[in-house]
Amino acid sequence: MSFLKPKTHIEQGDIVILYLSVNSMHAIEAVPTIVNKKGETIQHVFQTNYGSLKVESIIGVEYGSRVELSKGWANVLQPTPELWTQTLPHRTQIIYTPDISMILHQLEVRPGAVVIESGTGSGSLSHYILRALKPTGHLHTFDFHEARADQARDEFKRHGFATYVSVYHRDVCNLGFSTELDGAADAVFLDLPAPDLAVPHAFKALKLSGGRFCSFSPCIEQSQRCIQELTKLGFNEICSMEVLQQESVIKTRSLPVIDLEFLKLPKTNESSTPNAEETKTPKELKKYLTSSNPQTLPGHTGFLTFATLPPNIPKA
Amino acid sequence: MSFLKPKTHIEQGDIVILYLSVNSMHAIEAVPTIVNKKGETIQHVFQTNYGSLKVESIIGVEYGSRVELSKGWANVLQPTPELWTQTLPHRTQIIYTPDISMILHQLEVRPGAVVIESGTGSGSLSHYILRALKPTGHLHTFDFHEARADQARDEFKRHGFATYVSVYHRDVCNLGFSTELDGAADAVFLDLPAPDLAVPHAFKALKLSGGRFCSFSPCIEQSQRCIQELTKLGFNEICSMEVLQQESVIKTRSLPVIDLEFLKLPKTNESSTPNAEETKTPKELKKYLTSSNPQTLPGHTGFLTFATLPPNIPKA
Amino acid sequence: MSTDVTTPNIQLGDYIVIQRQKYTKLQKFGSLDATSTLGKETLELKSLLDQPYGSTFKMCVKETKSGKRGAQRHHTLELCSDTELRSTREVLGISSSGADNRDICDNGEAQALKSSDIEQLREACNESSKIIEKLVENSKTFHTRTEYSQEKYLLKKEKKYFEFVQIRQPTIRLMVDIFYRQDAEKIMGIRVDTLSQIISYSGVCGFGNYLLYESGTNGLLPAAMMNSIGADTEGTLVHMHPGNVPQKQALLALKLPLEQQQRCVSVNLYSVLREFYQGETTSVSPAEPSAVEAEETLPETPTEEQPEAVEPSTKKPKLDEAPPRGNNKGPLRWQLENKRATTLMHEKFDSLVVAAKEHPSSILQALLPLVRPSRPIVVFSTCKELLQETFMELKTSGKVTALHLTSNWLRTYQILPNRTHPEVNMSGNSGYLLTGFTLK
Amino acid sequence: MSTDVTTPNIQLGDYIVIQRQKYTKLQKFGSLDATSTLGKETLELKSLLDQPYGSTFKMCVKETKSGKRGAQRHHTLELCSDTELRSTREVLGISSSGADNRDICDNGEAQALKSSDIEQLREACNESSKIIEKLVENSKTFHTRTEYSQEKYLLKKEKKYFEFVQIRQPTIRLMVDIFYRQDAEKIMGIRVDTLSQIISYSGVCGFGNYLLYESGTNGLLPAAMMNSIGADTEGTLVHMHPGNVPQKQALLALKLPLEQQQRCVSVNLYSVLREFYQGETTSVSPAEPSAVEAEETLPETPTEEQPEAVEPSTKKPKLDEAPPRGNNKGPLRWQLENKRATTLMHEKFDSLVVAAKEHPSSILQALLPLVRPSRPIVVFSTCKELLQETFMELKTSGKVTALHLTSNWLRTYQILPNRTHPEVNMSGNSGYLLTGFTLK
Repeated sequence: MSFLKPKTHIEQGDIVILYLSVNSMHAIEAVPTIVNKKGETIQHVFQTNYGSLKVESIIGVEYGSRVELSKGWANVLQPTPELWTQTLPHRTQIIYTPDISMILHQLEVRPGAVVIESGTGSGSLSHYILRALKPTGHLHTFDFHEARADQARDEFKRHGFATYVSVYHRDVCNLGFSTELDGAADAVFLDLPAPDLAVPHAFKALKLSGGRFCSFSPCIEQSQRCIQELTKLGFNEICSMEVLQQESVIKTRSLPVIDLEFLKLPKTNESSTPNAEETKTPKELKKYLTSSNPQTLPGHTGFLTFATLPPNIPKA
Repeated sequence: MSFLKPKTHIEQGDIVILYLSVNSMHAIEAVPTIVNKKGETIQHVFQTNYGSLKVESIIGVEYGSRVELSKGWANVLQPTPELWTQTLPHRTQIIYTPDISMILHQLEVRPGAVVIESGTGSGSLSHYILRALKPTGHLHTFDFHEARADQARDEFKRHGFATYVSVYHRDVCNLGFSTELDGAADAVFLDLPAPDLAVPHAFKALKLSGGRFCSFSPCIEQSQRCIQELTKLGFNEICSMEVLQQESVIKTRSLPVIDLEFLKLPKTNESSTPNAEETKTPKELKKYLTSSNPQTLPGHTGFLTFATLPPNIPKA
Repeated sequence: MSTDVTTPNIQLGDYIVIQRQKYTKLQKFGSLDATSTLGKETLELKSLLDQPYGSTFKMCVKETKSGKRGAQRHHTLELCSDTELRSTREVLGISSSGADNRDICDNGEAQALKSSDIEQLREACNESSKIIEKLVENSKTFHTRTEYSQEKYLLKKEKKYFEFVQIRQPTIRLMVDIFYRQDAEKIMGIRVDTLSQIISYSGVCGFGNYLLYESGTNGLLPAAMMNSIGADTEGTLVHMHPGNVPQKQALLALKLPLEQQQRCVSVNLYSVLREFYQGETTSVSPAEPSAVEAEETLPETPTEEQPEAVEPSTKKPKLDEAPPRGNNKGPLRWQLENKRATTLMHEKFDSLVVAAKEHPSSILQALLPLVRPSRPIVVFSTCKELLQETFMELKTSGKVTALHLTSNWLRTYQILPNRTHPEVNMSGNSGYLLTGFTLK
Repeated sequence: MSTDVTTPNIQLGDYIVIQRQKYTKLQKFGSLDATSTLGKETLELKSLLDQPYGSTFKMCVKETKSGKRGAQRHHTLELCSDTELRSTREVLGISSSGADNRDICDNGEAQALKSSDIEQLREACNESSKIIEKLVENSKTFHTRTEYSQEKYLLKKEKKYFEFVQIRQPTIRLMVDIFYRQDAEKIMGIRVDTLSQIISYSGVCGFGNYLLYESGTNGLLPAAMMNSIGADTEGTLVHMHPGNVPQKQALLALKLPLEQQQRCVSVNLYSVLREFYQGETTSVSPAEPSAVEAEETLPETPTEEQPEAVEPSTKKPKLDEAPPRGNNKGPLRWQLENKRATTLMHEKFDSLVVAAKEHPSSILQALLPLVRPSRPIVVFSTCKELLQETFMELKTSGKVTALHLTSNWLRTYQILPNRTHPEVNMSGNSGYLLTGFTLK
């Protein structure tokens, strides 16, 4: 239940982020025992690169504390959608914070919003949408893969979101979002291989007072077909973009500075001049606080296509 | 003739770059007189934002010198393809140094190379190709617009390139590069609205020992069709890319640093403490050498598609 | 077609977004006499009253004055039906286009109409489609241009002569676009992608108490955070600023319900920190920091906040109505706000956002102790060098973990059949974000 | 099909590029016993001799040893015809693909063949297409995957089992790809776009005298500049380096004609500057700077350059053949080179390129006076902060104009029917270029 609102101490059943380093963190469930493969109930011990953690020991601890591991230490953090996205079990390719932030902004998701999402996938985006629309809005999320829909439903419940979300197993391209949702949504988000097939359903599901639409596609052809369909149905403000986040690597570098002036002095003078010491070490190191890009950057995540359904477009 | 090789002094007839500032430079012809619209021969006076220049006065001056204008001064530089690209009369959209550099690199243009280019356009790329292949190679450049081809031919001649270039007025998509050039080229460059139509002609024109191909297209669909055609004809190492150069704006900025510690001291103490002076000016300026992006960056120039024609592909 | 009941109507006192094609503008509809200027066109806003948001109005020329840079036109607005809105291209029904532009010579004589003819035409027929039709008829080269080139020409002309405006309700999304386009400096260069990430990384939502310091974004940052906190929720924002008066334009434009407005506590940074460290200081006026901070223009009576002073004709409910007693009697508004803020400061916050023109380092030193452990912090600056220093300081202090310094690369695309490519220009500066989580 | 007469043949002593699918490697074909290792595969190169460049060879397993990390295979190479090269996809003729992957459960049991089966299969049939065919046959999920997913699977398998290599002649284009991919640090992180721009901005071509200082790029920078200077031209390069021995691998790999090789004068920075300032100093050995510069390993006889010491079996013409007298008798090679360089330094240069690991500032101070006015300079560094300082220094000095500090953004695209998108990963560091023109 540690996703619903800010809290100070770890309670039993919380998802907790065990933070070891920028590149190493884990989402663990704060329960004292687990059931192993043989069906036996055993003590919950979590293994990390810095040794093991008896999970029972962190229950009751204040979030943000340092906890000891058998060969080091870690910090326990309350999960946020950002941390969850970096630690969640991948059931599909997921969308990350920079794209998600733009999606929420463009879809104008805020408390009270009714949002439709398809597909649910690993629930990375769903967690952000739920944070943004709770406690007065509702998320309707669809996946065509039954196991994934079930897993997501279970996860949302354990994370404290049960009342704010409905999870559907449904092929929305062929079947739409169900007639109950006609004219119900403020925003529709699609992450589908053929988004154009679901655009007419999105059109139906949006409120008569209008709403916002987004499709996320890895390939440009998907965006092209999606936009054709959007245009046909009277959507406007159609806009496609890419967002790429660049991380800066900050470090203090010692860089060599060489002296070449001494070469202008005749060599024979070298040992007799007062500068002799200096001429023997013409290379010194100077410290710089530097910023650089990592060797590899994300070059592409997907194309985001946004559109507005204007108010009072007849849907018959 | 100032493009052929490095030279030290301005001679009559040279193209000279009059450099006023990063955003202001002009290519002028070092001739003492010009013919005006009425057909009269008059003194050649060039007007700039910093006043006028009697062009006769720069003949014989060393390149890199400062020359006086009536309301300021400028530097005279020997033209390079880079400077020319920034000052040339635009007859079409042109390609700039970052893309051109990649094109020359990928086409492996070096002295002795035989290169085919279509279209000639404003000759921006042509000047780079000519610098790279002279004095032992040859450029065959084609444009479907007769006036442009004539202008380019005249320009190349005046710039000293006459022996290294052949300019053709020809619709290469329909007519090809002429049979004389069959199997003659080391590299073919296309900047055409429908590059796919010219790919079979490029195939014919490349040497039997193989060669390199490049197409520059603003739109992705052009690249898609071009690649389909290249694949069909047996080209390999097909690779598409975008190159975007980012300029850094370097400046020393004075940035405010505020002191909030003084607020922890009781206010009544203020005038009696030795720190009184400091607490009255809790905001000081600190100097930083900073680098930032310009407000607007080039977001797109074109897609570059490269390919290799392997050796010994039968052309019949 | 019936108007949807949930669409609100345009009221006096509202901020409205006026849209003419892709151009958008934030405008206060302060009185029935209010006008708005779009380039050379002046619009009388009177007829907007009580019409639903989202409506489109036709600009009808009422008067033409010749100004220094061409004719200045005065328009009334007439509500129009959707069927009046057809694309100019459809109207003109252009079909025949040349295959390429090889035969076009640009000698400046392609248009047979003189500019005086066009000006006359414009007064005679108000419809852009008719004007453009005439221009096309009199163009010698239009029909030999490529389709692409024709489209470009039409778009250019349509932009110039387009006679419809749409009135929309301000949202964060619309406002950040307007502000960034008009003058990015006024919102400290916070680009849309960066704003969206400030909201994500700060975790601001319907639950929790949030702390923001910003040195001037026309109210955009507090508005965006209040928007995410939402109506009828438990969330609260303490909004610290360096001036005498908080910049609130974007916040006012959102027209939030009163209960939500009241959960945004705007206080002067210096004043509230002094009160926090030294207890109640009712005798100290907030004029003190004004000696320090010269960026805000000082109102005539510096002892009282006057957020509406800039546009005194507003009729919306005054925020000042909350204090129980009248002016200059009981505690002043800023004193009450300081008190509310210091109470929240003692309880500590669930997140900290700093968007400073100043070096963020000393601000973080002062505000970090007010944040609970395991809470996100987000620091924005246009100057990477400052964040690099701050990054190193925080890293060394051990008080914040999971530190990241990021910026963004945002590129929009033109997606049209056979003409798909990234837009030729892109914005170069997203600004920089430093993010992390506090530790115990 | 006749072999084109202009295609050169592979000779002993050549550097060759071995290509297996997208993987490329620079290899010295030093002797008939030479082998090359590609992952777990070792290739005997013997059969390449006298075959034309561009030929494709089939890897034929000669021996399999079981190593620590799986089987190590030893192959001979057999020249093969183009018709043997068909895409695996065509061979397998896969057509039926699922519409999406909704029914695939990833339980690790999709492949019926065990890894021991696959290893056996590999020894039995050498052809990747056959191995892959078997793998596909025994895959329970292959035919229910989407076409995209099938393609990905096939590419992955093809990469692993592909049995052909192509032998190509080294060019700057091929080498910068190899070096950057294998270890970008060895060429100071100079990416392909940056290299291409160094060549443009420096203006290096068949006419003129060029000056380069580089602190170690495996010979790539001097090779790229010599490549642009060309054979049978007038251009000359003075190549200054900080070590005892210039790094020349890429230059040797180009196999330039002798006359062209001789127009590259490689000298030690310290040694040549001392000689330039103080006249001939035949008694001073270049060992002096070696005390300063520890990056190069010192050969046994530090008084003579030994560019081939690293690979003593090479048979190409020795660069040292030029000096008229034998070793340790007349002037040493480095002394002759210093002399040629100082002569050119007195004449001054038409361009200056600096690619330094050190702060470029003091290097520019020493070398800028050697450049004529109105000539381009190009300074490369991986550290922007150093170039920022240098930018300000040069701007203040007034000796260089049109200063620009740039970097690049390079992104490759996957362009396939219905699957077009930029590649998911891109290289983050182009390095930085500072460019300008000298003034009188």
